[in-house]
Amino acid sequence: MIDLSTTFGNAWFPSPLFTASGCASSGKELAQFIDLREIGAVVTKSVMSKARHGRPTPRMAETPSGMVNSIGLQGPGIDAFLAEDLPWLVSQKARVIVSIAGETVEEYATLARKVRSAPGISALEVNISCPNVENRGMVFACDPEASRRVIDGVRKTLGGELPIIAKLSPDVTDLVSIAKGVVDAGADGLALINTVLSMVINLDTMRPHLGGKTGGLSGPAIRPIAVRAIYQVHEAMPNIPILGMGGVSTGRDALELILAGAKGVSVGTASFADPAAIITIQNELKELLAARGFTSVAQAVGFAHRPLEEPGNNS
Amino acid sequence: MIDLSTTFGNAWFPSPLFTASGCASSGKELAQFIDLREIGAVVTKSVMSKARHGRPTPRMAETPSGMVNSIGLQGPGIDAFLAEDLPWLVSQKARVIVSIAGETVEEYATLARKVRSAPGISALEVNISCPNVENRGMVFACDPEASRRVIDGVRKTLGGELPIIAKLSPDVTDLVSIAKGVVDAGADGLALINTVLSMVINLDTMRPHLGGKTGGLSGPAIRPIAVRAIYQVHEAMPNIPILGMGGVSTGRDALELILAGAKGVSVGTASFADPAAIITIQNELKELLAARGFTSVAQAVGFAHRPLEEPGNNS
Amino acid sequence: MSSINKFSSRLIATVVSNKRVGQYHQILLNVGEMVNTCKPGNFVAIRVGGDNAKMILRRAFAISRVSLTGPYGGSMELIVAPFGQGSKWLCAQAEGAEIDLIAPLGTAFGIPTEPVRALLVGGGYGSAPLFGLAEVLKNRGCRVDMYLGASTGGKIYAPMEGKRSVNVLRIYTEDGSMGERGRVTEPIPGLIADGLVDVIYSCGPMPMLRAISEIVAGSDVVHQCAVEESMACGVGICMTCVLPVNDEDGNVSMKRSCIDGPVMDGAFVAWDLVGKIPEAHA
Amino acid sequence: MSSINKFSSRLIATVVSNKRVGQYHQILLNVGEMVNTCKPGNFVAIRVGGDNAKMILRRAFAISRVSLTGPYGGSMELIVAPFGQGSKWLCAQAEGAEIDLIAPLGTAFGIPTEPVRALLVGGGYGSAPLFGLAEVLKNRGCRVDMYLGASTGGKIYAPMEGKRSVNVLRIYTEDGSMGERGRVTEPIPGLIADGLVDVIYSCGPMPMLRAISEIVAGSDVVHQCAVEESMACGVGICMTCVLPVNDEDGNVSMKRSCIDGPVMDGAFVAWDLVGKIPEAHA
Ligand SMILES: Cc1cc2nc3c(=O)[nH]c(=O)nc-3n(C[C@H](O)[C@H](O)[C@H](O)COP(=O)(O)OP(=O)(O)OC[C@H]3O[C@@H](n4cnc5c(N)ncnc54)[C@H](O)[C@@H]3O)c2cc1C
Ligand SMILES: Cc1cc2nc3c(=O)[nH]c(=O)nc-3n(C[C@H](O)[C@H](O)[C@H](O)COP(=O)(O)OP(=O)(O)OC[C@H]3O[C@@H](n4cnc5c(N)ncnc54)[C@H](O)[C@@H]3O)c2cc1C
Ligand SMILES: Cc1cc2nc3c(=O)[nH]c(=O)nc-3n(C[C@H](O)[C@H](O)[C@H](O)COP(=O)(O)O)c2cc1C
Ligand SMILES: Cc1cc2nc3c(=O)[nH]c(=O)nc-3n(C[C@H](O)[C@H](O)[C@H](O)COP(=O)(O)O)c2cc1C
Ligand code: FES
Ligand code: FES
Repeated sequence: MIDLSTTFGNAWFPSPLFTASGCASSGKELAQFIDLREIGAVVTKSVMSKARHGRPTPRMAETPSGMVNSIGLQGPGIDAFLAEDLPWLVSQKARVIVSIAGETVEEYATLARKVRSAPGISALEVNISCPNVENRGMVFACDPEASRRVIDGVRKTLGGELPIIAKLSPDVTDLVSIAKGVVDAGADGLALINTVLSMVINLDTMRPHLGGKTGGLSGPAIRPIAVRAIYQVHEAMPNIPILGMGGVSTGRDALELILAGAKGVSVGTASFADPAAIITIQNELKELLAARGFTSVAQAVGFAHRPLEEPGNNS
Repeated sequence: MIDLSTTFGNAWFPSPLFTASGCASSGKELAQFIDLREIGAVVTKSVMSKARHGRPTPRMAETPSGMVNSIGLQGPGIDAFLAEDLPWLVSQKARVIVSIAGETVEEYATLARKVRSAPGISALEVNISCPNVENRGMVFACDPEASRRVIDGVRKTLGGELPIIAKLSPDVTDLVSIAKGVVDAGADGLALINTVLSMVINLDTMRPHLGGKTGGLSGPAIRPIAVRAIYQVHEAMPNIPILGMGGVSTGRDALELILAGAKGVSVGTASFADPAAIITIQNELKELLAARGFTSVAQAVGFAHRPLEEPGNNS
Repeated sequence: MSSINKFSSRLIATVVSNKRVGQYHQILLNVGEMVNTCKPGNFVAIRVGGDNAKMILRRAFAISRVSLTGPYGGSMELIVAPFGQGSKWLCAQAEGAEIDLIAPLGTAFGIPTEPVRALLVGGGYGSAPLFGLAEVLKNRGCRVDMYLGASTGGKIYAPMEGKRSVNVLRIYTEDGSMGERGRVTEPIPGLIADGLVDVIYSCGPMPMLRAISEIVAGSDVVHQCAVEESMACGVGICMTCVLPVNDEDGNVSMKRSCIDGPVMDGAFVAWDLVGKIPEAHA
Repeated sequence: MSSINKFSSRLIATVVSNKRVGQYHQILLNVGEMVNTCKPGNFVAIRVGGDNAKMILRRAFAISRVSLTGPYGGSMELIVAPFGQGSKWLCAQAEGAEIDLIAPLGTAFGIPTEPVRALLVGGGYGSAPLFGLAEVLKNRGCRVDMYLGASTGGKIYAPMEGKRSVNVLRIYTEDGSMGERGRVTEPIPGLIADGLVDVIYSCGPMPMLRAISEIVAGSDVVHQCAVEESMACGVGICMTCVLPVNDEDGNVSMKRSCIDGPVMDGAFVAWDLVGKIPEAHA
C-alpha cells in the first residue's frame, strides 16, 4: 500500500491530486464524472468580491499540445460563492481549497475576511496573477512588492489558522525571489505555475483570436516550464510545500512534478479532455511510486534534487 | 507575384525566412538538403571567442510538441569560424547573419571587432541569453542594464555599418523594457524569442534528464509565447524590425508571426524534423499571402495590430 | 443544472460505417446502451487525433440520430463536416476504428406534451439533429415541416430515410444549386403571419439562429435553438463557451452553452451581445 | 564531412511487411532507387506518430539490409524494438502504411580492400546492420564470424537467411535462455590472443562497445563500432548527439555521432568521458 497523503501547513489531504483552479468550476459539474471525496481536494475557480462577466468570446484557442484561454475570472462573487457553491462542496464531503483573486490589495484582504468565517475550507489559494488596478494593471505576481503586500494583507486578516498557498506566475525574471517574498509575508505554501502569457492570431480575421487578445497557455506544452519552476523554487526553499501544476495529464507527469519538488499536483487542462482524468492519474501515480519502491508520496517529493551516486563502471 | 523581400537596417534579404541560430550549425550540413541561396539568410550558431566543448550529454529531451536542449554553445571559436565556416558560406553565395555570444561585456565587443573586418556578413545577431560570469551567472537578457551594456559595447566597436539584431529571452517580467533598452543602446532590430527555460526529469534515474539539468524549450509548444512577445514589442515599437522565431513549422505559423509584427522569421526546431522545412514554409507562406490579397510580405507585417472594422450586421 | 449530464459517460465506440454524403461524412458509431439516454439536441464530445495527438481538446458534434436496434446493437449517427484537423481526422476514421467519446451532453430540445405545428430549420450540418427530433415530434402527433438551407447544394444534409418523419421538406441554397434560391429564413415571417407554426426548432450557424429569433420576436412562436460556441471541455468546467443570456428580470449573464445549452430559448439569448461583454455587474 | 549526407534524401515509403521476430519487429519498406546509396552502418531517420503527432523529432534506426530486387523494387529492412512512443508507433504500422523517412544518413562501416578475418559483434537489435555487412564482407572474400549477445533469447535477432553469409554464428544470453550463458564480450580476448581476428565490427549498447574497445586496446585489431546517442536532427545541425573523440594529437573534441558516426573507430572514442565534458579548451 502506498501512502498517498500529503499536507500543506496544518491541512491534511488523503491524496496529492487536486483539481486546478478554473478547471473544475466549483466542483458540481465534475461530480457527474468522479467522486469528489476520492481526490485530494477541489481547488475552486478563483473568486472575486463581486460577480463578474469575464472576457468576451472567443475565450480559447487550441495550440500544439496546449491551449490559450482568456476567461477573465467570470464568476458569481464571494457572497454567492459562500452561500451556494461552498456549502454544496462541504455537503459532498469534498476537501476544499478556495482560490481568491482581486484587483487591489484591499480586495484580497476583504475576500480573506469573508472566507475566514466560512466552515469546511482546508486552505486558501491566493491567485496573484491578476492585474493590479492600482499600478497600471501590472500583474501582482510580476511585482515582488505587490505580491508580498497581497499575501501580507491576507495573512493578517486571516489570522494563523488557514494555510495560505500563494499561486505564482511563471512570467517573471526571478521566480525564486518572488517566492521568497511571499513566504516571508506569510504564505505557507506555493502554487506553481499559473498559465504562460500567450497569444494566437486567427489567420482568417488576421487579428488576435481571443476576445481578450492575450491569454494564458496551459496543457502539456508548458510542463517542462512547470518542472523547471518547481525544481528551482524547491531547490531554494526545500521546506516550503509546493502545489505543482502545468500540463499534468498522466501519472508519469504527476510523478515528474513530485520528483521536482511538488507535495501536491493540480490537474487542470487534462480534465477538459477527460473529466475523470484526475482519478486515472491518481491510480497511475500509485503504481509508478510502487514500481520505484516508494511506500509514500512523501518519500518521492523533491527526489530529483538528491545527488546521483556514480555507478561503479562509469568512473 | 509576391514580393518576399525584407530588410533589417541597411541589410536586404530576398525572403523573410532565415535559419535560427543553433539550428543550422554553420550551414554546410543543411546545404546537403537545400540551396542556401533560396532562403533569406543563414543565421549561424552563436560563436564565442574561444572553442568550447559545450555541456555534457544527454543534451536533449523531446516534450509534447517541443524539445528541451542544453547544448552549451559548443563551437570552434570565432577565429576558426571566420577562417573556415564564414568563407564557405560566402563562397556559396548565402546571405549570412553571424550570431555571437559571450560571457562578459568585453567578450561581445571583442567578437564584434573580429567580425567587423570579415567580408560577406549581412548582419550581426547578438545572442544575449548567456550567463554573465561577472554577475553571478545571471543571463544578460534577463538584466536590462547588462543587456544594454552588451549592445552598447558591440555598437561602439562595430561602427555604423553592420545592422545589429539583439536576440532576447522570453524569461523576463518586462520584455518591452528590455527591448527598449537595447534599441536605445544601438540595436537596429530584435530577435524574439530564444528558448524558454525548462527542465525534464527522467523517470528512470529520477533525476534531471539533461546533462546541464535545465535547458531551453523550443518547437511548436512555445509558438503562442513567441506570438505574444512579438505582438507586445511591435505594439510598443512599431518601427523596429523584429526577427520572429519560436515553433514555426508551417507557412501558417510563419504568417502568424508576421501578422504579429515580425519582418523576418527564423526556422529552428522544425529543421530537425525536416532539413528542407524552411523551403516548404517559404512556399506555403507565398501562397497564404497571395490568398489574402497581399502582394508583399511588407504589407502583412504587424497587420494584426490594425483595428478590425465592425461588420455591419454585428452592431 | 446539477442533473444536466447525469447520464453522460465516456465510452470507446467502434465505427460501424463512414460514408461521404455531399460535403459531409455520415458516421455511425456503435455505442450500445448509451443510446437509451440520448435525446435530440444532445451532443457528443470526441477525442481526436489518436494516442499521440498534439490536439488536446475534444470536439463537439450534435448527435444526429440514435437507433436502439440494428445489426450491431445501439448506434449513434453523426454528420461531420471535414473542417479543421480534428474533424478531418474523424472523417478519415475507417470502419472498425475506435473512437473515444463522452455522451450524451448538454440540454435537449423540449418536446411539447400536446401535438403542435413544428417548424424545424437547419443550416448546413445543423440539419443533423433535426431528423431525430422530427421522428420524436411525429410520434407525438405533431405536424413537422422542415426547411433546410446552405450556401450550396453539397452542404445540404437531407437523407432519404429522414424525410419519412417530415410533412413538408423545403430546401434553400444561396447559389440556387439545390431547391429554391435564397435564404432559409426568408419564408418564415409569412408562416408566422399566417399562424401556421407554434414552435420553431433551429440548428445552424449563429447568424441564422439570430435571424430566426428576431423574426419570432413579438409573436407567440416559441424558438428553441441549438447554439454552437467554441468549447474546451464540453462539460461545464472551463467557462469558454459562454453566451450572454437574459434572465426573467432582464439581467444579462454569461451562460455556458455546453450545459445551459446547446439548446436554448432563442428569446432569451442576448444576440447583440454575443462576442462582447455585457455592462459590468452593479 | 561536407560529403557525408550527399546521397540522403527524404522519401515517403510504404510498408511492405511488418513481422514480429522475438521481441522485435522486422519492418520492410519500399524505398526504390534509394537502396543504391545505402551502405551497411548507415541509418534512417523516421518521422513518427502521423500528421497530428505531438512528437516532433525523427527517430533513428540502423538500416538492417537493403535489397535491390524483389516483388516491390528496392526495399530496406529495419529491426525495431518497441521501446517508447515513437518506436511503438512504427511497430504498429501495417502493410501499406506510408512512412516519412530520410536516408541514407551517417558514416558506414569501412570495408577492407583485402580479405580479412572479421568478427561481427552485435548486442540486442545491434545485430540488425551486421547481417547486411556480413554479406558485403563475404563477397570480398573475408572470413566472417558473428557473435550476438542479449540479456535474454527474445532479444537476439538472428534471421535464418542472414546466417548464410556467416562462417560461425555464436549466441550469448545473460540468462542462458538461448545459446551460451554469458556476455558476448567474454570470448573476444581469447580470439585476439590466438590471432584469429583482424577487424571487429560492433553494434549494440554503449557499454558493450566500450568493453570491446578496452579489449582490443594494445592489440593490432581494428575496432569499428556503430554508436548510439540520442539525436534530435540526425543530419548534423543540432549538436545534441556528441561524443568525446580523441584526435591524432590526443586532444578531445565533441564529435557528432550522426555525421561523424554512427560508425566510428573505437580506439579514438574517449569512452571514459562519454556523458561528461572534457577539460576546457586551452
Ligand atoms: C454543440 C456543438 C455541436 C456541433 N455539431 C456539429 C456537427 O453535428 N457536425 C459538424 O461537422 N460540426 C459540429 N460542430 C462543430 C465542430 O465541433 C467543429 O467543426 C469542430 O470542433 C472543428 O474542429 P477541427 O479540429 O476540425 O477544427 P480546428 O479549427 O482545428 O479546431 C480548433 C479548435 O476550435 C474549435 N472549433 C473550431 N470550429 C468550431 C466550431 N464551428 N464550433 C465549435 N468549436 C469550433 C475546435 O473544437 C477546437 O477546439 C458542433 C459544435 C458544437 C459546439
Ligand atoms: C544511429 C542509431 C541507430 C539506431 N538503430 C536502431 C535499430 O536498428 N533498432 C531499434 O529498435 N532502435 C534503434 N535505435 C534506437 C532508436 O532510435 C530508439 O529506440 C528510438 O529513438 C526510441 O524512440 P521512442 O519514441 O520509442 O522512445 P522515447 O523514449 O519516446 O523517445 C524520446 C526521445 O529520446 C530518443 N531516444 C530514446 N531512446 C533512444 C535510444 N536508445 N537511442 C537514441 N535515441 C533515443 C528518441 O529518439 C526521442 O527523441 C537507434 C538509434 C540510433 C541513434
Ligand atoms: C480555462 C482555464 C481557466 C483558469 N482559471 C484559473 C483561475 O481562475 N485561477 C487560477 O489561479 N488559475 C486558473 N487557471 C490556471 C490553472 O489553474 C493552472 O495553473 C494552469 O492551467 C496550468 O495547469 P494545466 O496545464 O494542468 O491546466 C485556469 C486555466 C485554464 C485552462
Ligand atoms: C538545439 C538548439 C540550439 C540552439 N542554439 C542557439 C544558439 O546557439 N544561439 C541562439 O541565439 N539561439 C539558439 N537556439 C534558439 C533558436 O535559435 C530559437 O530561438 C528557438 O529554438 C526557438 O525557435 P524554434 O522553436 O523554431 O526552434 C537553439 C535552439 C535549439 C533547439
Ligand atoms: S465548454 Fe467548458 S464550460 Fe462549456
Ligand atoms: S543529431 Fe543533430 S547534430 Fe547529430
